[in-house]
Amino acid sequence: MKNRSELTLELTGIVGAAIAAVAIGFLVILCISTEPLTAIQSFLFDPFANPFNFGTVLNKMTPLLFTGLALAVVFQAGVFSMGAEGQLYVGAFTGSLVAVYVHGLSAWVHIPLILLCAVLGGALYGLIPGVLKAYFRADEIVSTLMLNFIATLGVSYFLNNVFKDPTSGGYARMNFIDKESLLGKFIDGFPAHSGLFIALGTVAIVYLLLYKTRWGYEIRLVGKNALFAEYGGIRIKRVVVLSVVLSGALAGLGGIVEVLGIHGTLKDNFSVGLGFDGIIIALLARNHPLGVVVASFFYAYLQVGGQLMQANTDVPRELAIIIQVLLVLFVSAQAVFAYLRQRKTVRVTGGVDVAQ
Amino acid sequence: MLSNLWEQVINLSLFAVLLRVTVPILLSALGGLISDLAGVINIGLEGLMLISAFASIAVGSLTGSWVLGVVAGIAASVLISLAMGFFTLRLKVNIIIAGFAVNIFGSGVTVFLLNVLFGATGNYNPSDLDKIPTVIIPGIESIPVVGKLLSGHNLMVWVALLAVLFCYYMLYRTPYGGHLRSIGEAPDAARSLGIPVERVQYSALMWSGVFTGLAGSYLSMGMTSMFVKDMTAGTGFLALAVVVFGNRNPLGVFFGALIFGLATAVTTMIETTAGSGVPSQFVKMIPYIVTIVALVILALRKHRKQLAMSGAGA
Amino acid sequence: MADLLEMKNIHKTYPNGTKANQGVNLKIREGEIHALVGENGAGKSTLMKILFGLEQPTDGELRYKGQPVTFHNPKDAIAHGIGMVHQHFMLVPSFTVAENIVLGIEKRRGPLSLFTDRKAAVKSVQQLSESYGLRVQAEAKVETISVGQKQRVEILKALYRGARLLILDEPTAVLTPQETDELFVALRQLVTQGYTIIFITHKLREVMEISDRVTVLRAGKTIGTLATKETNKEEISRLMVGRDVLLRVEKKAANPQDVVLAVENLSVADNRGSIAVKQLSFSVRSGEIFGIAGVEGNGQTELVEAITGLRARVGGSVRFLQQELTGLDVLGIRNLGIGHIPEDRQSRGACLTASIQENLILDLYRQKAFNRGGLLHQANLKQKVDELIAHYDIRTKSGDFLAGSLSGGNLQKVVIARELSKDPKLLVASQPTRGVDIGAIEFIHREIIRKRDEGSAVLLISAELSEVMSLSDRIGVMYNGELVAILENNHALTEEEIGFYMLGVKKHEKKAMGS
Amino acid sequence: GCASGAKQQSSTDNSGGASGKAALKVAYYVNGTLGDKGFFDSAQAGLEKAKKDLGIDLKTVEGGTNQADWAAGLESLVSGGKYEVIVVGTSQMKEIAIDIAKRYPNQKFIYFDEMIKDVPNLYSMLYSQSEGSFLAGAFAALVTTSTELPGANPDKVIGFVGGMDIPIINDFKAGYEQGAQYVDKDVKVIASYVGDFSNAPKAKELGLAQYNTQNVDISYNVAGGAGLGLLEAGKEVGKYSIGVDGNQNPLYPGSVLTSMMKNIDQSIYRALELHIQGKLAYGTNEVLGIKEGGVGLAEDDLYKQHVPKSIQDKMAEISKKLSGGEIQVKSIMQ
Ligand SMILES: Nc1ncnc2c1ncn2[C@@H]1O[C@H](COP(=O)(O)OP(=O)(O)OP(=O)(O)O)[C@@H](O)[C@H]1O
Ligand SMILES: Nc1ncnc2c1ncn2[C@@H]1O[C@H](COP(=O)(O)OP(=O)(O)OP(=O)(O)O)[C@@H](O)[C@H]1O
Ligand SMILES: [Mg+2]
Ligand SMILES: [Mg+2]
Repeated sequence: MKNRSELTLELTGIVGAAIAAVAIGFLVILCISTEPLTAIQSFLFDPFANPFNFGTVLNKMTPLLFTGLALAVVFQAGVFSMGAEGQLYVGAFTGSLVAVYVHGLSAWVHIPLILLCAVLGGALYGLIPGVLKAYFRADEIVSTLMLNFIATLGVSYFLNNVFKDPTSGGYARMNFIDKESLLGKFIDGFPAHSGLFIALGTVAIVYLLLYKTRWGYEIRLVGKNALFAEYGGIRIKRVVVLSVVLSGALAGLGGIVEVLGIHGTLKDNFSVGLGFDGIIIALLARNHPLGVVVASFFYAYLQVGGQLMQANTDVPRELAIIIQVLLVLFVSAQAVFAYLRQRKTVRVTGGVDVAQ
Repeated sequence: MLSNLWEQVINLSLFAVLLRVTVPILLSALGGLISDLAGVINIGLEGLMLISAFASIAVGSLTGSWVLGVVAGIAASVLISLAMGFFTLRLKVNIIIAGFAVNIFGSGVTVFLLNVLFGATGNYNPSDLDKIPTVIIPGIESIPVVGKLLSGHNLMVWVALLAVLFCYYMLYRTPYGGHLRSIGEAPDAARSLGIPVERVQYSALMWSGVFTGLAGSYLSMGMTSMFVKDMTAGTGFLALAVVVFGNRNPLGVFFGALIFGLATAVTTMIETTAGSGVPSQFVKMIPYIVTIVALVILALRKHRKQLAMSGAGA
Repeated sequence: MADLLEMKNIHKTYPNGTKANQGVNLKIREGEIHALVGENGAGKSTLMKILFGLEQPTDGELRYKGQPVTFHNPKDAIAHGIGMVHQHFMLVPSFTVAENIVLGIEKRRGPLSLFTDRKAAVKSVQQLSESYGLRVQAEAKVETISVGQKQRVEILKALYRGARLLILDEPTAVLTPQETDELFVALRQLVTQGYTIIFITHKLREVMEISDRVTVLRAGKTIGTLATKETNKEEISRLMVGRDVLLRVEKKAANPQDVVLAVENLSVADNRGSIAVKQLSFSVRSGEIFGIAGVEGNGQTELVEAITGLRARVGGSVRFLQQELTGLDVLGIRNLGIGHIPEDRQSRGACLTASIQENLILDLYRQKAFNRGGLLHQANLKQKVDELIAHYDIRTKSGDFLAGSLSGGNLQKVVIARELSKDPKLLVASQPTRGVDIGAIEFIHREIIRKRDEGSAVLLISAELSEVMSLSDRIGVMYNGELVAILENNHALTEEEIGFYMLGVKKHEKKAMGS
Repeated sequence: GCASGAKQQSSTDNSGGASGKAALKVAYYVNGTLGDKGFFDSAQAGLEKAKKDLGIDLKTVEGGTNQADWAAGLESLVSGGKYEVIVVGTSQMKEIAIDIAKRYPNQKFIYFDEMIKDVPNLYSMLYSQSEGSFLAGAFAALVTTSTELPGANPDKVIGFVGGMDIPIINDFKAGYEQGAQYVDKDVKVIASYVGDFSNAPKAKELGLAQYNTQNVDISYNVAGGAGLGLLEAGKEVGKYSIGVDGNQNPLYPGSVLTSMMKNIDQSIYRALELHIQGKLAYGTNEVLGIKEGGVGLAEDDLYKQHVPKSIQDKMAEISKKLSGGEIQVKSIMQ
């Protein structure tokens, strides 16, 4: 029975932390706003208040699902890549080229082709740090950070100088993609675009891949204990490369889905940190694909809540962002996931003695 | 273009540029290094630097004293790193999440306070700021080469160079440094010897705050005399790369920062040379490509050394 | 004699619900060597961690020198003169021996005493090492020294901190008999100087040899404390396991057939680049156990890694059933039917953070029956894993549990199960029973002999001379990277004779060898 | 309470109420963040002025730099139906705004910094930054050859520091180059880019390199907040610079000789005024060049004090020719 009370204590701790987070956030709002109640309500409930806002949450969640997955996969392989941002750009770029310049295909052929090219682009860009790490022992943190800069600059160059729509005005973008080849809204009047389904499908695939296939088994073993994996005959270098390539593919897919679902064309600098948000998502999710769904939704919800609070009240943007950050911190404190896992093992073992 | 560059090497102006652009990376990389060695990787360098840049100039301009400004910058940065410690060491938030949180927080809070304190949006450049002084060494100043090499640099340049030595001695010659490194390498061993692991990690984060704080002060009160929102523009991430790149020791970090600084300085030269014809985006890639190439060369050399030693090469 | 320490009715429940101690009682007298024994997972380490302040008891009382005490952390325990040598080394690999020993209580020098006095550290470590007969190289980096030395460093660490009560958690598990003997000499010397020692071991011979009294734990409870003189191995093992344990291995005569493994002129380098295996030649036939004896660090590790493909070789050939293994990677070699029980189960042999199932399927997942086009066949795998768990008597509630939650002996059984169930034509078994309790040792030995009798060739490497002698049909002795002798294991062979070879005192002529 | 005066925008107080009528509710959607020292801030300044003088009820929403948020952000302002007029700008919002304006025909939009035709509920204004930059280029060319200015050298080299190598910035550059060439065919322009709009230290390094090693004596800042670094560099080495967007002359008097102003604030104020009077011609667009007062050099007291009379006269002349259409500036954007 001791366990029961320990767990209750733990649970109280988590609930306490959440309440503390909300309380601190609200205290700040109280200090700064003349309409604190509206602000709080706006932040917490407005994201669900109408289909428009909720759809916006889903749209924000979609790219986070991809980048979160991308990083979950490499992290599971024990590779600390920070390169999703660059891979996302490259994938968006290669996909957009096909989207903009290949015509005359039916959407059923065109869209998969676009997605495929984005996947290839991201994957190839992931190949670089993968090979550098596996075969040249070059640290992936450094190489991926550098490759991010190189990717955004490179894509920006081509966009501004080679593939620019002449009518794009002050900021370069490609020609608009034909309507049929975009990922449209799936319900009229509901802003969420069908990229969400691609994302959720990808979550399922990545989940199966990681936990139900031999490659996933190899990736996870390499991440957990490379010495053991090596001893078991797993070709570590290949697995490392594979994981980064896979991660790049996922990030690239995220990039093109964002282009097809939101922007309608490739725009210069369209992603500001989606790849880095993905790191937070993956870590929040403990690198588990299903956790990525929860974490992305939570993150998107916070962002939309913050924006709505800013739009509906006098709380300034920066403050909304600070409150979001606090919430993320408090929620990831106390290890909710560890708690849940622990509760599960205790339930299974019944917390009994070690007599064997 | 090449001759132009050569001219600048000869007349040592490239050297001055090199020092200037190296300092913020070097200082923040040292900050990153110490926490990294203690097993608490600090992704929040960027945010810490930004907060310090802001606090420095805010206090510096309000009090009219660069010393107080720098102290305030360090204090603010230390405070935030301790908060980071609280979240990661006490509340067990993932250290990387905490680091990103500090970056986001730093970007937001500086803009917010800028507005509250100065009613300014986005930037602040007080006209009569007491900048961190430049060190003119009397006597030496007029000697041809030596004068230019040694005199006329910002005080923070010297601080940064001393910081390398300081870190080296602190990490490798004091008991504290030993404790810190043992925690990063074998935390259980350290704990079993009664070394207060968490407390040392707190202190490591604090050092992180001190050095990143110096870097921030230098950005707003030495290199420039202004605060511009997000003015760090990725320096913290470059510093992070330099930590790894520099083989996780102070001297390595020093050379890593120098290589990066040199690439940046040369890039600046190319970017300001007429008719180079190379698209600006590609010029901007130079430091990043140089870093990757250097990284690979270093890794290969290390590897080859191992192979040569094991006789399994050839 | 007065009780120096009393642990009364100690309970410890880990956060995951494991009740590791359930009312343990332990009394230690001043100046004695007190052995603590029990099966893997009986709660010995847990009890000692509580004593050292690393874990907090859920319930119970600690009395030290008659006073009730609570240790919140190791610092408190150290302050009371308690020192602990942990089951797994607690050393900083990149630090020198001296740095490791003085870590935390360094002598200082220089202005304001800011700096570490490294010379003083080296000197005092050398002095300490001499006065207790614990030889170490003060200025060598720990990552480069032998396990025996590491063990001594650990003890010196405790002594340097003024420990009067020393807890040694399985200090001999990784030591050679010689090293163990040296350790015992040192321990006896300590006792004459008034030190008290708690000694955890799975080796009953050691209990009988060194201890004054012995306390037996089982499943988290104290079974009893006995005076060593008044008991014997059989009684202790019965108390530990709850049944009679066969302390000697029973095996039939070997029936060797074809040569399975032929090693010729093999040379291998170690991590630092020096040649660790020099022109080694031997062969192993099916149906025989070829044991390699030798003080650890004489090239055994490198030899095994070279055979199993984990390490590149510098020269020579390794043939398996006539097939040259050069050019094959680890996978290729495993697929030929070579099983490998690695010496280091914590990092090589198992993945503690993966489930037991994931540890067991390391070869299976590639096979047709268990994976269809890359998709793992969960049902088949689970069935197979359950079979293995049952057959090899791995004590766990489910294959889904983390391997890290198993006790050492059970973890070793996971490794054994995986490697033996693939029916290897050649089994390379390195230190197969290290740190494992007597019940599990009995089991593992039986399984290895059974494999031999089923026609496998077995290459056994063990630092435990008695293990080599009781299992092997032929014995090779390694010294300094060379095979200095290959001996028939018959009744005439004595431990002493092998010992001479192991220490390099005696050496066969090269041409006299071969098989 | 602990409430401080952090609010630059408030939806509740409308102190300077113009008439008895309920205040005009205006929302300004920033597709980025304020503090750019560029068009966003400038528009905000005009709106603040309108709040004070016209008594409008203003709500400013910063959408942030993530372009994916912008469509939803703008639409959520529109769909709430709370605001009579929505102010939004930049060419990046063009398609989004057109789409939303068409779907919400009753919502009025005032759009700045882009030309949008044929949307009946939307009025747009484009500022000819190339024309303004032409003036800046001509000015720089006059300065670099000037014998009256102590910091000027005989070399005919002028500088340009842009935020990023993107069309809108290069439109400034194109005008600048044309202006310089107009004055003197031999003037060379050194163009450098910071890479973003916030890295002031980098902009300063670029500036120092231009001044110190390229013999640049005057450089044009088109790098938003980062550009302040350039201005400081000019001040530090005793050379000259040209500010941008707003009047930056007072930042370093005597070193920032003039500024190319995009009068977004005034034009937005004007548009709101017209709206209140019911006279704003929705469905139309205007290009605001020098003639219309949309762009121009900052000719304040500092300008008069520090710029040699000869140059001032020359500039007035050029300005007149531009207004009169005698000089045509080519923009790279249309
Ligand atoms: N940190 C821990 N968290 C949870 N359970 C633990 C922990 N440490 C040990 N246990 C469990 O407690 C029980 C007792 O472990 P302990 O280490 O005390 O055994 P032991 O007697 O030292 O065994 P061995 O001979 O294998 O070293 C085991 O079932 C073990 O799995
Ligand atoms: N956090 C944990 N949760 C569950 N079990 C644990 C944990 N930490 C350690 N254990 C288990 O407790 C047991 C005792 O741990 P310890 O490290 O002392 O011994 P070991 O080396 O595994 O066993 P042995 O000495 O018999 O070889 C081991 O089985 C270990 O796997
Ligand atoms: Mg134990
Ligand atoms: Mg000139």
